[in-house]
Amino acid sequence: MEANKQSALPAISIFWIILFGWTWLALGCSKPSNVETAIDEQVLHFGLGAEPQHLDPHLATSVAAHNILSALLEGLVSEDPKTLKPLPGVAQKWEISDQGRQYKFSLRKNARWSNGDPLTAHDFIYSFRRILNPNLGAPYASMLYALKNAESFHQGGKSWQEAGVGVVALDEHTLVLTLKNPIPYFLELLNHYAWFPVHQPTIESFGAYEKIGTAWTKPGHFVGNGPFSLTSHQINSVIEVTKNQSYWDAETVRLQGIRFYPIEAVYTEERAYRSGFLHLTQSVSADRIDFLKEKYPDELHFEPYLGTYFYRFNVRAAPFDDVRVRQAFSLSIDRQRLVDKVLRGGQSPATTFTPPGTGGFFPAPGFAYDRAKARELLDSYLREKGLDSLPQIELTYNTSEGHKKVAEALHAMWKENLGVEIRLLNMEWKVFLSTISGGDFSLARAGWIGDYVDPHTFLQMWRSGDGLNMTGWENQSYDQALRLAETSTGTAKRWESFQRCETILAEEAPILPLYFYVHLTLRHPSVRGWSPTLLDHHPYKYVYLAKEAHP
Amino acid sequence: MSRLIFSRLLQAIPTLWVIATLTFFMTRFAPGGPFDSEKAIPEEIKIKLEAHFGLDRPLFEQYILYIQNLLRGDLGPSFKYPEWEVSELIATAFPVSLTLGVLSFIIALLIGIPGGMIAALRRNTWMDYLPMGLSMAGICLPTFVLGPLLIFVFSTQLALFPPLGWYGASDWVLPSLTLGLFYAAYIARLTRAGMLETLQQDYIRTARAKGASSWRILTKHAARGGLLPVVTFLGPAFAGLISGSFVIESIFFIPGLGKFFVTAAFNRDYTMVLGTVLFYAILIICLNLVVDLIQALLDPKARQAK
Amino acid sequence: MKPEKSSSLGKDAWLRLRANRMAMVSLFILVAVGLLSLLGPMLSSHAYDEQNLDRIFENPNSTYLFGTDNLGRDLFARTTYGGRISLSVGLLATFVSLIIGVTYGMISGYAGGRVDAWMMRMVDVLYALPFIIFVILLMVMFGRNFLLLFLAIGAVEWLTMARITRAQTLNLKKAEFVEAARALGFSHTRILFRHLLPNLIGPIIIYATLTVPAVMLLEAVLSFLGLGVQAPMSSWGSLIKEGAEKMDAAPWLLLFPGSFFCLTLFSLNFLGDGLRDALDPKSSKD
Amino acid sequence: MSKLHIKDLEVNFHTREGIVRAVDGINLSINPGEIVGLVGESGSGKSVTCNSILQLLPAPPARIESGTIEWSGKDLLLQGGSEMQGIRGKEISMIFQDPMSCLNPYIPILDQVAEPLIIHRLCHPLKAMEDAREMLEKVGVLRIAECPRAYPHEFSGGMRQRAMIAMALITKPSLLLADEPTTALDVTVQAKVLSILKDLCGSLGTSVLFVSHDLGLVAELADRVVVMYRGKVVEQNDTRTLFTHPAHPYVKALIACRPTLDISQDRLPTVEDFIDSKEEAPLNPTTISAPNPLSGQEALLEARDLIVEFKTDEGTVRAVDQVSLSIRRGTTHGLVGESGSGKTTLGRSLLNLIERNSGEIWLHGKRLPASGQNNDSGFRKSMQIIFQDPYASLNPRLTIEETLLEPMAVHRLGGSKTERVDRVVALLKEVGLGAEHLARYPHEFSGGQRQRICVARALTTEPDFIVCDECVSAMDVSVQAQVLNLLKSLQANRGLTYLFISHDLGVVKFMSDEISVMQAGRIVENGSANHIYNEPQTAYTRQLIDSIPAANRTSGFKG
Repeated sequence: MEANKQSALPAISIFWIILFGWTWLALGCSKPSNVETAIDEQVLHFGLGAEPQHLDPHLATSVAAHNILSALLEGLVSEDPKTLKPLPGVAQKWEISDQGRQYKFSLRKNARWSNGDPLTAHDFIYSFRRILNPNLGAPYASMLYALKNAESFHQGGKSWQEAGVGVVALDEHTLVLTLKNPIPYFLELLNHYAWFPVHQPTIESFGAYEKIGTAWTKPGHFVGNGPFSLTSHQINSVIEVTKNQSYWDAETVRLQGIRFYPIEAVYTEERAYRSGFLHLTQSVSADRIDFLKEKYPDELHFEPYLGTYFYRFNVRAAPFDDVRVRQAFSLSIDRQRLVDKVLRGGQSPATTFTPPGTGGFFPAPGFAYDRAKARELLDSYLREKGLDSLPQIELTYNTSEGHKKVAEALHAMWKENLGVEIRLLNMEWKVFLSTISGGDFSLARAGWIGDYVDPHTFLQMWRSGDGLNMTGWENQSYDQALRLAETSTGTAKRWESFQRCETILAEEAPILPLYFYVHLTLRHPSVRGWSPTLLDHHPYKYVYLAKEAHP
Repeated sequence: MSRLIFSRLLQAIPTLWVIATLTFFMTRFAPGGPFDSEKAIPEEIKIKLEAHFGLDRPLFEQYILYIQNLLRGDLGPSFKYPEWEVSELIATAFPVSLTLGVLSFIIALLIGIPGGMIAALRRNTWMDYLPMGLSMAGICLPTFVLGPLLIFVFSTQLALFPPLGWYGASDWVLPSLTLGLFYAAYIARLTRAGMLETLQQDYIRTARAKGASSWRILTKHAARGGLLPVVTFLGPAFAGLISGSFVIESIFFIPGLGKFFVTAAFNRDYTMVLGTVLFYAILIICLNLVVDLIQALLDPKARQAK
Repeated sequence: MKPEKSSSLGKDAWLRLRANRMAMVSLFILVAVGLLSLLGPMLSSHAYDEQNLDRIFENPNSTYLFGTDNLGRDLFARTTYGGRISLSVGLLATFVSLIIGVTYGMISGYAGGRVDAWMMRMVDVLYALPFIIFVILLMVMFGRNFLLLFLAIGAVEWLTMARITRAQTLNLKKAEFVEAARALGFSHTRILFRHLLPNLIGPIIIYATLTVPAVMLLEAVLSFLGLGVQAPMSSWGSLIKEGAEKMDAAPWLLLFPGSFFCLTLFSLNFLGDGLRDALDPKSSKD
Repeated sequence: MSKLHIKDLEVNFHTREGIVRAVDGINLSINPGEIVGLVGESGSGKSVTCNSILQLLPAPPARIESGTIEWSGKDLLLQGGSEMQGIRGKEISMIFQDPMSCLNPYIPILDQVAEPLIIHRLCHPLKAMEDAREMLEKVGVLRIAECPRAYPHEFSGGMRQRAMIAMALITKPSLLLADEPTTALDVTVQAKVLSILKDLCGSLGTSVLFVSHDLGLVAELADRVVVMYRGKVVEQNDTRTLFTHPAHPYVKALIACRPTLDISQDRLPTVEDFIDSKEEAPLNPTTISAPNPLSGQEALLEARDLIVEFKTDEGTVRAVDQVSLSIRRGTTHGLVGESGSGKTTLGRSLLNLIERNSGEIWLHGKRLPASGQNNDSGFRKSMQIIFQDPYASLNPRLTIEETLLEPMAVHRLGGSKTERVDRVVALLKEVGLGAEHLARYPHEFSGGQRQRICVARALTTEPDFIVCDECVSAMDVSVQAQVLNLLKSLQANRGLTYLFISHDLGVVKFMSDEISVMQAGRIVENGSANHIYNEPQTAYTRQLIDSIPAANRTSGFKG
């Protein structure tokens, strides 16, 4: 074949010309990064982690939704940016009476919706009524059970008047909430989005009072009362909020806007941060800690986070129906080593279920590391049952790099310390959920993030038959101690009861606490007014951007 | 020609029906439901939710209802993002995937076809081995390796292109290159095989006997026959390209369709799964039709047969 | 040109294949990779799941030939063990797809007429389904057993095989030796399996060598989605996925499993090309 | 006008199995205006010679080792790519064998015919199209006037070959190389195409190198004939002399071993008769055959009102239309017709291999079941078929032993395995092969040997009736003679009954006692072999006979 060499050249050269042309074009258009322009614009670029499922505060369930809703709406109180202690929000001031059962809020007169409508006490009543409306099916309705008679209204059958829910408007600007029993952390509770108000006319015009999935939450429709208002929502791309000029405290707000990017892939988020696309990331992969620590020592932050990482035992089936086996598994874990060598993110080993210091509660350590005792317990179990070894145990966890890593580390620890080789079973999220709630597991990964800063948010889960218990573990004394804690008013008494709960948990070990969460994040030095908080709440109105200091 | 189009569209109806039915029941038999979540929703609320989406009715009734809505062109709201209609979500994401797909497609063609042609012309020389070796590398490298690799070189090291996002022309370069190179590799191999096959045909010898130059033989005589198998591949490939790629979208943070294909299945977002499946099926059917029309254009025999 | 010794077409093909240097190198590499995967986990002094939390992310060194990963596990042991998984997954799924595809395609092509039209229509319908959704749904249903899953993937992968087999069967059906077999009064089964099948082997083997890498790539993509093998087992796909994420900090995590993977895929493809040339009737003598 | 002179040309093929010498130092020249016939059997090197003139040999594997090809003062073998491009299609044109594959299916015929003018910039493209249209009309492709955008597949083989001729001659070349241009065509079409070629070249003064395996055909056309055998020129002379006084034994054999129409023979002479004996064999070693002693007996096979239809995209085609046929035991019934006449379909439907729409078939006085079912093997044993292509009709994956044993095993013939093997060996001996061939695979045999194996396979079930479907059409005349002789002797020894299907009237006449002529699915004429030839009743039969080159019709040369 005597083909000449020129034959294919035109095609190739055309291709390269286009490619180079494109390159130059792209270079010509290349802009300074987000972070570089942000200081002048005062726009925060925020790694959101995931696309929020709902932007309706009464239907939302996710951290991502919280991050956006706390910009768009404001409850009766607001949070101190450092301590998360309640500060005046829509309510200018409040009075507590009847031994902490009654709260009288005075709403500020200049509180307005983003469309200019005045915000009144009736708006709150409307909102509470909506979330408690059984026909809406709000997942967080039970948050409002703190209110008197809220539960019975939510169970259905009764009208609002009949039920007599403990919420009354004395006038346009005075709202009285009556509680079922005194709750010391009630004001903190009010910062949960379930308590946020919604704009009645908007809800009504979309027929959204008891309907899921209306368009009222879309930009152009959404009417809020927070420091920012929703200007754009491109699904899987960006949610943009800009400063709400009619917000009562607009003067304090220094940011002109926030752009939330729902970047799910953690490595993509990291690249986004490193290229100046984001100011802060939602998370950081544990495997990257050493690398990032070295490269960005001042930008990688380990912040305490009110949460516990643990495993559930299924106590309904052998071998975990026997407390000795549960204890053996628990005692053979070197939590310190897990934290130091595997997680490496400054987490602390969990020797209790409630993170120490939650609301000022410091439980005594219960879960320990003792190889010898673990062996002993297991041997005694095996002897009694006449077994040579345990049946195959499966550790179920949902698909995630982090969970896998911990599971693999524990797999090795049990093999080494206990001589038990378990099988790891990784499941896709929905399958995992239905498997766990169906009780079809022996050992399953779990985690719990506090909804408010009080031991109750942790310890209530282990009440017999609680929807979150799922271990099949039931203990009368535990339930008693918990009830006592719920009805007591004095701190000392409550702490005593909670300690009792913790002790029972450690003795019975229906669960296996591993470590307390740390919020790992990359944050640009130009982000100011941002403090680490236990719930990872960061009131945006205090945040601003400033040039990095040059020491 | 119009008869072909008409009969194909007629055939598409039962195809789509079978696909819709199959998918409907498959998703329903998968364990887990759209409203399972970690913060265990109270049972009564879950029932409310299910009633709201009609999931409390007998499965067959749900199916009939779904098909009825489908006939009206209503895909229903997404279960995962109930504030959005499935069709709305597809309509927002598709233009993105289309842009990415078309760009990748152009890259794939611009690299693949000349590469394959050169390799075929200079069979068993370095000009054959080099492009074919590269194309093998392109096939072997999963996009989730190639993508970060390109980012590492062109973004992290050389700072030429942004590492992610979908906001301007410069954002388009790396993802479409990542996706395009993978398909270019396939196209190059197909082109080479097709051209080799065609260059052995008797009519190529006839053309040479007429005194035609190599360039003329390649472009006028061999290209049509040699590219026919490529055209057949291009239909489904193009459908694959413009329906998005989860991997690419995840790495480059692109709001395309591919994400829905994967997350909808993960979330048990029944309506979304059905919506994406049907959308894809329609794409495939249309593109296969286009392929047939192009083939008819290229191949007079096929034109007559149809 | 009559050879002195009698030789079957298979032997002939083998001789031609031996003359193809690329294919032979590929075959050698495949055998080497296969052996290493089989024996590697035993050669290494560390088990694939043995952790040394004090020596994480170590560069390749004398203790750890390929370095260590995020839990201080030996990458050599994990790579070779992953080879076992990936290769067996590739072979198994390919095998399943071959069984289904070849049988389906042969019956469809041989039966012809309306049966053929309907069977192929079914294939068209399945083609129009987005593959990934179905793999995920299958995964979700069979998630607990990895091998079962790849049986399922094989059951999805067979479409192209069926088309190829059918086309070949249609061609062969008209061959005069098939007609001769019919004239001699042979049964359909005998014709299908003794006369048609052996003559279909060529294209089937070639396509199979292309299916194995396709399945292995799919395994890699599933690993990307987090649907790969159960930890602490490893597969090339999952190792590459983890390596790709850390390529700037620990390049060896990508380099070693990636090279094994690419080498295998390269070899399978070149072997496939070589087999195509070797089994191509056009390149036979006469 | 130039003269082509090939001197000491040597061409080798470098294959994996070794070097094969295809052309072994030949000398050949073509004078201006002369038509030279280049004749030889397959593998003789005639096509290689022809293709090497324009450097169209696939290289590798072909390599021209030595020699020169002189053309208007230049050595064509030394010309580079662009010089050759200037000569090809302009000074020297070429026509190839298969008009089906040699025209580009993707380009309209008219464009292809005009292309040489455009490539060589001989005139404006529009003018080129005009010239091409004229040329096509000149060669008889009249449809081009109605549909100028017609593609090759819309034309018949004959029309395509005419178009090829138009394409080759449109630039008025000095030399035309025609490589087996009519081999793939029916005789009647072949005759027309040849006459067009001859007339056109005559009027343009183009000299022609006409390559063919068919000596008779070349005699019709050529001024001078060159005969090649195993890469060498064995004889060249002017046509008349070569035919009347062939010098080389191979040439003598070639002339003798082709069955002709005017005489009847029992056995055909073969090349071996001439070359091995190294002595002057009689030119006509024939005996007028005695009337077949078995004739007049009862009919072995009878068909009544057979109708077979096929469904195609265009509608239903009736391939066999109301055919009735009766074949007497121990005789050969010839079936002759052009391609598409339905003769093959008829043969297969008689064997129940194709479903018939209506009609009845009786064998041994028993009616065959209606549909083409496979399992009613009762009649299968007694009816067999031998196909045209011995390459395709043996399963390449089975050894000869397996191929031959299988039918016996299926029909449970011959008791034990050893008994069967013995029978297989005996059969192989009967067809001229031996036990040493048992373990071999089909691809290790030559075409003639394979056809013998096919015959042996057909005999494994001890049939009475065998359909020979174009079973020698793909063979060189020398091999054809051997196979035909074998079939004849088997018939004599075993009392077989044949249905002998062929497009070649000469071969059919040699084999048959009775002949049916088929056209468009119908039998148009029926009668004894000599009768059909001597007194054809229909115009169609007469046309068939007249289309056969004169030299093939008779043993003597009358050209």
